[in-house]
Amino acid sequence: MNAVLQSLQPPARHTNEDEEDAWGYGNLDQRGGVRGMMVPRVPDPAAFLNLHTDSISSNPAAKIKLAHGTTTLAFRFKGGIIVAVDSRATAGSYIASGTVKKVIEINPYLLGTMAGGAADCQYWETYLGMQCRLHELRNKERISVAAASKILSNIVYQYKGMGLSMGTMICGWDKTGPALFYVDSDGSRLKGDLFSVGSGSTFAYGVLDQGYSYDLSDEEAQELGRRSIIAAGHRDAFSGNTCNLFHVRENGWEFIANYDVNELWYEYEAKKKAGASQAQAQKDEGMAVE
Amino acid sequence: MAVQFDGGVVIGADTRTTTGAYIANRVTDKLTHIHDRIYCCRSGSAADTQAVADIVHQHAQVYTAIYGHAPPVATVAALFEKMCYENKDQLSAGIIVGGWDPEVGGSVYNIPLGGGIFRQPWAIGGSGSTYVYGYCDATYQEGWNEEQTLQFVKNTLALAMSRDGSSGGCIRMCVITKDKVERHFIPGNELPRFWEGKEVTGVEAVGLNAADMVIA
Amino acid sequence: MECSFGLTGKDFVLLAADTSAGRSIIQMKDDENKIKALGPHIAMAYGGEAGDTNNFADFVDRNLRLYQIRNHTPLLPAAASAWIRRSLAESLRSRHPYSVNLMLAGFDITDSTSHLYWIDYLGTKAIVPYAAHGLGQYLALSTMDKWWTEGVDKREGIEILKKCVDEVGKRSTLKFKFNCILIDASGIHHINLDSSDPIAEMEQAGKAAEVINPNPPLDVGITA
Amino acid sequence: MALFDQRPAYAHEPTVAPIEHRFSPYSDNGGTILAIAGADFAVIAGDTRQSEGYSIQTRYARKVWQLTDNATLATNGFAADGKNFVKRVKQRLEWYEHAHHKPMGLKAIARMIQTMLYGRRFFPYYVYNILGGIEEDGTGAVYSFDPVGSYEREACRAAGAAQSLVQPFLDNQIYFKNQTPAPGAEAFVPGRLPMATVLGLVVDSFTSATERHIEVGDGLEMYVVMKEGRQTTDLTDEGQLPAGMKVEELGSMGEGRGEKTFLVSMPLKRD
Amino acid sequence: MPVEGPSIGFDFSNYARNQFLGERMNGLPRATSTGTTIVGLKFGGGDTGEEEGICLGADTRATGGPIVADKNCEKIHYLAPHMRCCGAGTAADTEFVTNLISSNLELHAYSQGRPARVVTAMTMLKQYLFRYQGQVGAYLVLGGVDSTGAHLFTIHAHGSTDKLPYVTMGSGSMAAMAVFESSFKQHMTRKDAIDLVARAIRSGIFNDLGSGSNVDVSVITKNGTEMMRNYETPNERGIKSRNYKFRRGTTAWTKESIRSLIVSEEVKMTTGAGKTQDGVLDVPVPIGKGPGGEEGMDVDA
Amino acid sequence: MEYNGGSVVAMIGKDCVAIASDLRLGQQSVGVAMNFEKVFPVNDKLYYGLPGLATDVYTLREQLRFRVNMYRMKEEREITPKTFTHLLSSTLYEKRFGPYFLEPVVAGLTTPTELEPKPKPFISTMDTIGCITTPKDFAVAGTAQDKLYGMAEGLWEPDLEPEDLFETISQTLLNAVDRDALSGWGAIVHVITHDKVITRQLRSRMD
Repeated sequence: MNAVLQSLQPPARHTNEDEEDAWGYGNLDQRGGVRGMMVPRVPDPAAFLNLHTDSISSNPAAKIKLAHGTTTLAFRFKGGIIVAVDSRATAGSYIASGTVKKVIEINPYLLGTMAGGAADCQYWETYLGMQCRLHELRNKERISVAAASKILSNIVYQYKGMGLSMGTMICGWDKTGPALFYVDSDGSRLKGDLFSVGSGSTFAYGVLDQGYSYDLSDEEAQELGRRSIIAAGHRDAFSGNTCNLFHVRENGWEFIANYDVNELWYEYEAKKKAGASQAQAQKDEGMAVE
Repeated sequence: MAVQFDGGVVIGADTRTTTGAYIANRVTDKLTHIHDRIYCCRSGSAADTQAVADIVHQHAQVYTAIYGHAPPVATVAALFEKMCYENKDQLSAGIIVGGWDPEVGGSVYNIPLGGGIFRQPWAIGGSGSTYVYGYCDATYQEGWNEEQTLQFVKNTLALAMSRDGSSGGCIRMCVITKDKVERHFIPGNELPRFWEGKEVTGVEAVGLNAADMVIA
Repeated sequence: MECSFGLTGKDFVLLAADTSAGRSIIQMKDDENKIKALGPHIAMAYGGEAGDTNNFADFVDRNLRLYQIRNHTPLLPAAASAWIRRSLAESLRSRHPYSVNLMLAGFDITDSTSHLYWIDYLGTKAIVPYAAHGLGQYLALSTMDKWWTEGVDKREGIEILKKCVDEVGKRSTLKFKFNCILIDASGIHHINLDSSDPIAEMEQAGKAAEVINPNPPLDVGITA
Repeated sequence: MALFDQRPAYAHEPTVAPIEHRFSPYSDNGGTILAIAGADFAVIAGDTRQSEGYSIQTRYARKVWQLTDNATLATNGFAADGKNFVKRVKQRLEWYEHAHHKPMGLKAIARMIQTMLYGRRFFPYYVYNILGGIEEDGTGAVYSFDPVGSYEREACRAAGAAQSLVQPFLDNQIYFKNQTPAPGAEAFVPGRLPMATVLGLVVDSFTSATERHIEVGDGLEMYVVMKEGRQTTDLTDEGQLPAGMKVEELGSMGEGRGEKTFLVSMPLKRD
Repeated sequence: MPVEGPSIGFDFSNYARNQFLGERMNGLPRATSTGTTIVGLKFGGGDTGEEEGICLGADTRATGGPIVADKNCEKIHYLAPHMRCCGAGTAADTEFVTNLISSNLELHAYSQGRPARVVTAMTMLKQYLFRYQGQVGAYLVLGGVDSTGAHLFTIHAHGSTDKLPYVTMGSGSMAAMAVFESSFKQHMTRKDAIDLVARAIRSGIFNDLGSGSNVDVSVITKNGTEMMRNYETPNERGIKSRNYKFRRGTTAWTKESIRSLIVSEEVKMTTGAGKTQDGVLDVPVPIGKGPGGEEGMDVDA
Repeated sequence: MEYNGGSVVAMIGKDCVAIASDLRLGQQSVGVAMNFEKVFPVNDKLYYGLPGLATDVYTLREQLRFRVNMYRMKEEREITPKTFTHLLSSTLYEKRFGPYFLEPVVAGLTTPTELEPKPKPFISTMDTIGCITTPKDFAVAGTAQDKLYGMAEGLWEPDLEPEDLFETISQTLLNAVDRDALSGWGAIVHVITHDKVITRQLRSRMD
């Protein structure tokens, strides 16, 4: 009897699961906001996520392995901003990809870099691009880098403790000139001149710090960014493959090139060797004159 | 389980050995020979109980060689207890010793997990035993003969096997008296059956008649 | 967190180690020497578990001295490295293993080559032209990768070392001071990294900059 | 009598963490998938074994699904999540076609899969997806996804249990990694291999994986998506396919531009 | 406790260290295990006139996790001329345990002046395994024929044993037992026994992922032991569809050193010891920067 | 195993064998040295590789050197590949309950005897506690093990001449370690034939 009665009831409202992709494009609702994402019905969703994925800690036993490991860097100098990244993604010790695009082109004036969870960065920075466009439509002017980075920071801060993992640099040129912000999933947002993020960042700093000055020429700055990524790609097991180099100028960003980390490494080694033998020859010559 | 009666003991056990859910052996002989008129029933870790039984078996033979006669059941039981108690942290063994000796006649000793020794007119052990304590308490009576004791053991084991997943298979029993050691084997399809509900059996009542239930 | 560096050049080896000593969050001392001379041309920089470090260093020191007494010749760097590695690997299997990371630097006067060995508490040994332990490994290995070349001379070597020290100072929340030595054919010398020209200063100081040989050759020659 | 239960911890027994009974909605069903993009075609392949632990649940479980005329999706990981996910993707594609009166393009499907996967960021589908097909410009394309939606376009990709066995082989044979061309010869250019070569490589990848990975085997299904205008005979003619293949042309899914999808299947070892 | 600990044997010196390393790294390395199907049955005897004997069978796959470590390993181990033992569990343990017991059985045979009995082997194995409390991960099927007839045992790693007319063990034991339970008959002929064993192993090979490749069978009767290695090979790899030979010169290399070896020597009789002889060439053996690295080769040059 | 990284592969060819290793020594993610060889000679025609924990590489190598020299002195002949494999296996099993973190690979040619004048190629590998496997095609071990299995299973074919074997083993190793974060940083290959040992350092990825 109950079964009969039930069948006469109007259909129940969509449950959470059914709703998840019942709306329009993406996961945006009709007001354009971000709709709630599906969360498992467990007392502690973050612990659940941590148990099954390696998104927060590197939990080697986790079944679901997400892409990890990175070296990204960006610095401000008189000619704008240099953005350089590697292209390796690892799951455990397995190199899942050597062709990851870790610079996300938010719009022609804004770049975001990718470290931490690849999906988190890709998804939210794409979303940020939509927000920036909406800002332009509403205000008839481009969004400032500060405001854009703040939007991103606010979004991920809402999810703090849920297991997002993101370390990104938002780089762009606005009315104030070149601007560079570091935003991460803890909710940090730092304005600065020089950042490096990811597992190989310490190695990148080792070259970057010793060669950095605000007054570098464009060529010098690009070379510094490139050399730092090569250094990190060389030493850090979880960085490498190729280096993508971008230069942000007043009229927007420019993609300089994609370099094979390995080829460049051999090139630098050859140069070093040539330089050393030349120096040696000079020294020997000097001595001979004495 | 083991039950003493006038003139001897009846020991019995199911025949199932499991590793997890898998039945490693469905016709195990858990009634282990220790000496001519002394047997034990093993429960717990198969490896541990086999090893302990082997060692006690050796001691019993040495005893016979030295003293020129078979060891009393009490002595063998004490040996078991010593082994189980002194190595309680490393062993998982519950043992029931049953046998006949000229001094006492039939006797049953229970050595539970971790040691201790208890002489009892009847003893049950192993994972299935908890299901049938009530049955034993309600049914057992002193003064049974061999036939009645045998029936009691058979019924008890069948009841335990039907309730406990870790017990099952067939029933092995052994009657030990002054004159004989007589083995009985009940295949799985000839076990005594009790109430199972007509939904299961398709008939109102099966197998067991009331007379079997009341032994006396 | 500790930090040490080692670097070889054409005719010398450099070792530098930080000088902090502390317990939990407190720095108890900022001038602790963590480099030990083990012979006329051999020295090691060490770090790790408090207590284990000095103990192990003494253990090595005494044994190398014993070798020298017995054999009238100091252990050469390659042999010393093998012995030290083995001691660590064996201790690792004992109840109380030494938890010491070290870098062994030496100048082999028999064939005029400089040697640097990177050894960790497990007994892992790497034969390397330059190396670092602790923070330096993460921050300054790339610095050395970039500026070090085959056959650098003493001045260039020190310049690279200064870059490394600078980098650690820049990126670490801790403040480090460094102790530095240079080993060449003439022995072990102190280096003042704060000086504008440490090599000139060293040469000027002459004997004064020399690290006193802990195991001087004993006069046990044949008495006439 | 229970054997081996509640054994006392022995002195030398390695310390085992206590087993915690937590909500675990995931299981790993083994298997491997791979996809390779050609100049004007794409091959999406998967084995058909579904297993859990040491047992085979079925010797025939599909891992590759035709979505539209120009898109085919391979899923791997937890089979239940995979099935459910494919169902939802197909549903969204149908809605799209109703709304826009044309099938969704490959690029758009890829982005949609990202948003759908990311919608479950905090309760992920345990599914590795590879999407293959023909792009709107007529080129063959492969998109690979991680379980929470990060994706990129590639020329080839393997995923699943034997991913680490197959992927380096593809790097070597598809991207010509670590191969120096003969002196004077042209440099290797990836993405120009003929279809017969690609299918041969797919077959050898799977037979190799079957040899060395216990969760791979039973059967191989290769979906070949070809650009409109390419002849059926390109695939079915003598010498185009390794021996022992069964070819079946799949019907059109809707109002496409005339891309064709073929199912090429063969048995794999069953041990 | 009368069971004594080992006085000689294993060296535990790395144990504490490895526990520590295991915590710091991603767990301890996995030993090769034989996720295996091994079976045995007793045939003949009774009134059939067929000779009584034991038939053992095993698959040939060894695994390390989900990877096949060996496609054709041998799991039927030799114990004595009239005894064989199939091993499942940790591969190294089954190998070394059976080797050790095999030696002890031979010594036992010498000291007793007669071939050792199967129960003796069983007792040796169970006592050894019990001593290590399951830490030595050998799960065995022991079969043999001695003066008292044909015997078949299973021995678990913890030291428990069972004596049965037909047995299976390993990860494929369920699949194989299903075959035995449905088709085993007492007093089978030798041929039927081999067929049934092979069928049981095949059932393990095809239905259990831990088992695979080929079928090994061994038959023991009092007239001798026959080992049928790769009795069936139902899983041969087919021919690859492409050829993967590379053009010579495909791989770029930076340094090369060639060490020539002395292939043949000519011995010349000389008259005076130590005298330089004409026609004898001193060919220097290359040493130094060879493969041995800076510490030189292990060869006494 | 994953602490220092590193991989070894060996292959059988026509009357020859090859053994190759990467050269990386790492401390987890950080590369420390790019000259860390893991393949060592026992004698002219017998080599073995020890991928795994670097401290154990040294320790076991020292121990084996001692044992092989003892064998040589006692027996007054060179150890054969098979005997060496068993020596290695029992050395590992001695530490059954505290194993060395190594998975050795052995490759060699048997010294020709009068009974068997043709040198026969031999390879073997074992797990950390000495379970021997003697394949007829190839043997792999180390952090890139599964990648090497995939490569070798795809590329290897029987009866390769020394130069072809060099290409096959090199391509196997290079492409496998390129997908492994913890192996790489240079590679070295030894091809052992009856009259020479060719050793080549490969130009491999350095990231």
